[in-house]
Amino acid sequence: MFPYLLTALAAVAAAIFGAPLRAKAWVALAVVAAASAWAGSTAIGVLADGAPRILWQADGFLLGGGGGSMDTLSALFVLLISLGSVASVLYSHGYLAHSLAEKSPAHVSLHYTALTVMALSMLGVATSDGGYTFLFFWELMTIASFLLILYDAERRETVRAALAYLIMMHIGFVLLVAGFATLDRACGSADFAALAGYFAGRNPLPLFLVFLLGFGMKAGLFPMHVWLPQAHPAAPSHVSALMSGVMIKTGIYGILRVTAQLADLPALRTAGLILLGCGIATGLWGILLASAQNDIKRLLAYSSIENVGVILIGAGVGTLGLAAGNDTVAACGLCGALLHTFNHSLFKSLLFFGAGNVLTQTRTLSLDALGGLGKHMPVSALLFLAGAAAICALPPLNGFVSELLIYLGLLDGIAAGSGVPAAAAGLAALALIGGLAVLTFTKLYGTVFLGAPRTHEVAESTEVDRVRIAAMALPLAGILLVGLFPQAALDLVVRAAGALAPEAARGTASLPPVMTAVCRTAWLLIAVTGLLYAVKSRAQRRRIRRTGPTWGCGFTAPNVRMQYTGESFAEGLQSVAASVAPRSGEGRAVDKSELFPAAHNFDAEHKDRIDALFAAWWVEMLRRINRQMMRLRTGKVNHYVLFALLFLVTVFLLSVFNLIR
Amino acid sequence: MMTTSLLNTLLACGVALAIPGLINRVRARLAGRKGIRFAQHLYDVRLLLRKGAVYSPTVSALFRAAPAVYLGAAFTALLFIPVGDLAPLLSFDGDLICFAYLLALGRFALILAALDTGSSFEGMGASREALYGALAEPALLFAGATLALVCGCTSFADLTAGALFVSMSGMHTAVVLLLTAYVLLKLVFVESGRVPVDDPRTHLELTMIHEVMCLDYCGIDLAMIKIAGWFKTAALALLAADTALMAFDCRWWTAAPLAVLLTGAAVGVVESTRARNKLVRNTTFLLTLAALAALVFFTGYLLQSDIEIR
Amino acid sequence: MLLAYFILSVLIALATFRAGGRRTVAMLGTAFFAVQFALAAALFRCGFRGGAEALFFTPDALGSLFFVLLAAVSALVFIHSRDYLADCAIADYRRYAALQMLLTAAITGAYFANNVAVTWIFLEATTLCAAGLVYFRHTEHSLEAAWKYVFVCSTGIAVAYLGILLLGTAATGGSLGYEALAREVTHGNPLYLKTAFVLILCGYSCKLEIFPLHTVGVDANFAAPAPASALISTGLVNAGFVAVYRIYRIMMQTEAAPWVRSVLLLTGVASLAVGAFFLRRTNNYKRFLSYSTVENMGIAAIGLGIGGPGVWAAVFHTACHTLVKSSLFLQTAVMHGIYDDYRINRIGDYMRINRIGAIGFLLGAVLLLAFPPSPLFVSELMILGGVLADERWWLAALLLVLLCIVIYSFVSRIVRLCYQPNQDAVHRPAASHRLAWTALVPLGAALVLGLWQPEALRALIERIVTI
Amino acid sequence: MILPLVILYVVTLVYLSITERFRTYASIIGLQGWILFGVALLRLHRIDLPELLFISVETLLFKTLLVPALLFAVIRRTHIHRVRTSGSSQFNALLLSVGAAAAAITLTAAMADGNIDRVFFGVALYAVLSGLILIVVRSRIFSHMVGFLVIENGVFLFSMAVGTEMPFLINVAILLDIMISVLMLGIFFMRIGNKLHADDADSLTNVKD
Repeated sequence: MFPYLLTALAAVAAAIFGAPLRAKAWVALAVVAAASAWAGSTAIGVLADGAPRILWQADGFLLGGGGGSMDTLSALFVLLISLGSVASVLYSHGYLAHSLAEKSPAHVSLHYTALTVMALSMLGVATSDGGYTFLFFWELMTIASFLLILYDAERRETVRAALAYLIMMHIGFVLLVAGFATLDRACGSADFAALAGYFAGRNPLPLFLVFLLGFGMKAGLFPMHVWLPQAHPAAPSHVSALMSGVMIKTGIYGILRVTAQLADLPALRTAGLILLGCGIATGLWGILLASAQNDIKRLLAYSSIENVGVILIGAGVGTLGLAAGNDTVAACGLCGALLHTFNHSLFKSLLFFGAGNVLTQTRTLSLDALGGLGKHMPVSALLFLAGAAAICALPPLNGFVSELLIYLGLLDGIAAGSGVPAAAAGLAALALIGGLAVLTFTKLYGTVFLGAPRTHEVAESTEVDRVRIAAMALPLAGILLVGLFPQAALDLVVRAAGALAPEAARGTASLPPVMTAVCRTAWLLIAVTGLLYAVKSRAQRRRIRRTGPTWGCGFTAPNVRMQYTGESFAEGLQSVAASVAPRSGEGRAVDKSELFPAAHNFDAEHKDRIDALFAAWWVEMLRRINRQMMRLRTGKVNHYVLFALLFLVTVFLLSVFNLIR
Repeated sequence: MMTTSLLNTLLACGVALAIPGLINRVRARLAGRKGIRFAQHLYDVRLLLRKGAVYSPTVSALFRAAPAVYLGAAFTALLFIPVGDLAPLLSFDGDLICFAYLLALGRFALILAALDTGSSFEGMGASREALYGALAEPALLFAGATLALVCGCTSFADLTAGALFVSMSGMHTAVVLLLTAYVLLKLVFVESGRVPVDDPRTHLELTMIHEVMCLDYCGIDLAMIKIAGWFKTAALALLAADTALMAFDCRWWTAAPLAVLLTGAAVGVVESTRARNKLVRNTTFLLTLAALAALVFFTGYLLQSDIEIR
Repeated sequence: MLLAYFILSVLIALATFRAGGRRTVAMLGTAFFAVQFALAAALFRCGFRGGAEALFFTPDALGSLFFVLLAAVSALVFIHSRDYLADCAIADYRRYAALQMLLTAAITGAYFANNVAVTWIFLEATTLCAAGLVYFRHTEHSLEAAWKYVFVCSTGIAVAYLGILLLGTAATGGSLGYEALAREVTHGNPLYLKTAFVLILCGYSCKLEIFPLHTVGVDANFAAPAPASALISTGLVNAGFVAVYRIYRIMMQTEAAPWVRSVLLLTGVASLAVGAFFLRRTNNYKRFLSYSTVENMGIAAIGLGIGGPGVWAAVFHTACHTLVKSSLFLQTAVMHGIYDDYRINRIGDYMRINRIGAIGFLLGAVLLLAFPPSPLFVSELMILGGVLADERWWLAALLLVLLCIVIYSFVSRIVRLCYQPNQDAVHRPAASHRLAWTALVPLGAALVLGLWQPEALRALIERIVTI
Repeated sequence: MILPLVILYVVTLVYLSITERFRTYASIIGLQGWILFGVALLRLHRIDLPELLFISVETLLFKTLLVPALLFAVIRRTHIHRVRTSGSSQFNALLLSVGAAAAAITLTAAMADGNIDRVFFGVALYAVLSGLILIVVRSRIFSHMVGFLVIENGVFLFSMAVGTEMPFLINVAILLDIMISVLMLGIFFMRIGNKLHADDADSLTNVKD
């Protein structure tokens, strides 16, 4: 398998490096599309008949296994990865077109090679059985995504964000190595399948936690999410889409895989509670900070964190259902989590593409500098609106279907009287998250696309090219399909959930009618709304229609700068949630006592408290140690020899005191 | 089956149309006035429906589509609500969630429409609406969860289907259900923009919430928004009435009048006797409501565990 | 066979001192490397199983593996040097070439020596040859570096000699051959062995470029011409590794084994720490790469320290490190041709100025930091896995922090090199890609090894590792 | 007869740690050379004559004559006669030396093995340590050189303790070692003196980060 991989990588790199500047995207697209088509068709085959396929068999000399196979769970993720990668690469063509001239061709080639490698390695992650191969692809994915973030490496922030990302991923990687090494030591194999044996014989919690932390680092679990809001604004938009929409899902994949191996009921219960707790914390933290952000991509990044939280709530509910022996709850939770994973990859890709459109056409991502783009970029605006509505879980789009499943799991748990307090906590959190998501995304969409343009540049922006629209239409199709035909989507995730827990597959009997009803409701809603709109339009056609300025409530000289900004839109919430996202910024706001305020300049920013936790003390400590170490660099021969003497003395003393044996 | 559902829908619509009239009447009586005629709001709407439209050059197509979405969502939401023991037109496990998110869809559309005008006043209203809507969501779902807990089912239709709570009768359950009804009634105030959260009669835009969001609407659009508001109110009112009656005997001929009377009287009385909250206190009000809903839920949970032990 | 090799090599090298022109040097060089490759081919033909023992030399698996790498790297360095030193006087150039050949031969001697004392002698010889290369430029810096190198290496190696003598006394038979020692030392006095080991490790650390005497290696790499640095920090470092490894293998059969492993762990972690912290602060690409050598050898020492699979990993790590590091040093040579400077804060925008070089440097950095598809990924994974499987959590945490610092410093520097807008407004000459292949070949080889380790190689290392 | 010589050797080591004049250093290195010559004659009388001759001639030639002569030449040439006081005071140097002696004694005492003359090992270790200490605490290149020579002599002393058993390679190695020391003195004498015009190690600190 690895020799083939070697050949493939070499061929891809050669093709991309050899292609003319504008054609590199097409070469990458061809490769990714071919791989995705193959993987996707295999995945569909697996999902259709439910039988796992063995994809490759590598001789495992390190950390147990090296095999790769695809069961229904892998197949679902492969499907998701394929879709997301193809859309991203397709989108990148138009997105990067304007910046190609500024970059070195080698850099562009590197970018596309990394993009291809990223797509392939994610497929590898989703199909590896565990052990060495898994870690290999995992780390390959990390380094590829790191290179992808570095597209605008001239900017210092980009480099800083990319480095933070890399370091955090490395910590996560070491945790995974710890997990697999322990597993290998105990069971002689580091496959995921071997975990079942490990969990059966020992206290499963420590290893479970190690894996949870390791995978959680990638998934953006609270409080390890800090890399997301840094990396996404720094990365080009198609990369953000790929990372946020697809890559963090590999973390979810890992968590689900590990959780699925738990069999012991008390352990399952604890794991479920842990997942639920993590999900609640992650989701609430994510949405509270998302609502505070004033940069489109930072906001979307926090929203990804929130959605990871939602997914984990689902997984937690499902696990609790398994622990309680309630198959329906288990099915709802797990299917909901899986479907939400799939859905999130669709709408988050779409939204990041939309953010990319905004960036290339207006050169800014700051909410409070934009506005009124809906008229200049109508198609992008419409697509973005669909994504925003979907991510708010509004019917009749796909987000609603998956959240409904998770809610159903929670409500069924409550109705059945099992694990009520946990389910209630999940329910409350999910409800609050849902409500705040509406706030966040109305803020985002309203400030960016609606109203009047706040700056001159924005007013002159134009619609993007067709290829990019096509790339955005790809996830949109998914959004609509899942939203309007939820039965088919449910069918898909039920099979995938079957690989996680056979019990869950049994508990899905009550779901198809629900999905049919949801489908009916969705169409009814569309029909009613469409009818109302048609009737209204028809009626209005015969009436007088005039155009007049927006009603200024008596104020006669309004200007575009007076529009409600994103910051002011979310101010009400921030006054409640100031402890989570304290406001910092330059300048001073108008004080209440100033009756006739002079000119004020105020730039608000909301910091993540966890950022400080990660940045502050230990970085400072390392810096201090480093500074102390630097005293050793004197260049004096005395000190060179001093090291040797010190070494001898240390070893001598350690031995004398029996500290080393 | 179909006929009962249609009846149900008609009744619900009737409730929706009746409530504003009753509110007006109650308010007038409490103020010692005779009051406008009962169906005045319907005449007002008819007037609006006949009018033309003025649109700001700032707005986009979204602004024009929003009222239809708002009304469509509210209407679809109403279709889930059973009136007493009648079966609603739409029903499935977890339709409570669908109901909540349909309301959210309407809110989403209206907020965006408000932001589309580029007016800072409307933005202000939209901001408040978004925040209060978000904070009201946990309360609504806690109320739903309480119902699910007490009745052991997750759809509105099953809740009121009577046969389900043979084992559930008793004082404890009645208390929990009544408290839930109280929570739902309070939610009516929030969702329909009534005192103490919002004052529909105020003339100062700075203190408005719901009304300021539709400042730029007129004619058919405004009519649709108003009707949608009625539907929302009616849906929640019916839910409250059903819940209250569930403790006793839930029939359509009791539920529909109760919904009208309860809401009409409560809103009317409160609007006549209380002043609007200071805006900053609204947040507290909503959080308290959510806490109350949670409290009711956990009371129900404890009582239920108690029952099971016995 | 080996004797013939040494005689031929040294003769050719001596002849190079007297070569008349560049063409003659090139011919002599061709002859020299023909001899090298002939030996490599001969070793390969007998499957690295070790042919006849010749006096003090045995071509065993360990020596053969590193010899093949050395021959390849040295040949690439030779080719690269010809262009790199194109504009220096013939007298200087031929001295350089001759010293490089002598160094290669001396390192080979250290690889194949089957006697502790012979290894020691050849290591001492490498000091002299390397010092000559370091002093090549005749500047104050190079003089200083050469002086420090000779002085500290000699001191270190004298200390190591005391250890060797002690090892000799611990063994009863009176022979200093490795095999004899391994036989006799098994029941030797552990205290003798421990003292001997720590003295030898301390002394050889100047060659192996690990703590405590890593400093001079760094200085030497800094002052030597970049291609020579490529040889010093790979072939010569490997010589140190081979020397320590042979002692290590003897020690593993004695009572002192756990203690020896602990000392190696200590050394490894200290080296890693030194490498990591100095990487963070240094402002010169060559010193930077040298500290990375310190760090990587620290990892290898940790591998030896944890034992078990770690030993395999250590050998593999060292071998693959040779490929990657030599490539990177050769690339700094190219870089020097463009910028005429090694200072990190002065040079940038490499991606635009020299595309192939920048991609090569990035790729090299990725490989050196043990990200897949790097062979070092395999070895570091094994070592990390070994540490973690042994449940040495503190060690693992320490490794994690240090490796993170390494990654951070390394990547931030490389990114600066490739992308930071150029500091000086000087228009840079277009880079010549003629020699790019010398740097890319070892990189490619490393890439191949990372994705696919041939069964034969695995078996070979397995044979090296099994006692 | 050997024991007094060894004791004298130890005394020279102690004296080295406290002295500050370069001339004394050179004299002591010379004296150590003579002591080693004596030890070689006494210790190695059992081995066959040519090798004995080789070793004694080597010792006589290099250790007693050439090296001290070179040291004196360096002193004459550079006109630097004292260590810099900036290093460490005499007392501290003595303290360190005593510490090294204690460590050497501890280690030697712990080696319960009659395989070789333990005294030789202890003294050699002490010599190596004092050489290292000398290098560490004194900052002038001359003192570094002397430190290296002290280490060298210590190793030589120990090699004679085991030399009866494995002569040939030891001889080669010792020869190489001595050559190195001479070579280094040569570099020191010819190059560094010329280029840097001072033997101050502080001026040799340009090569650093």
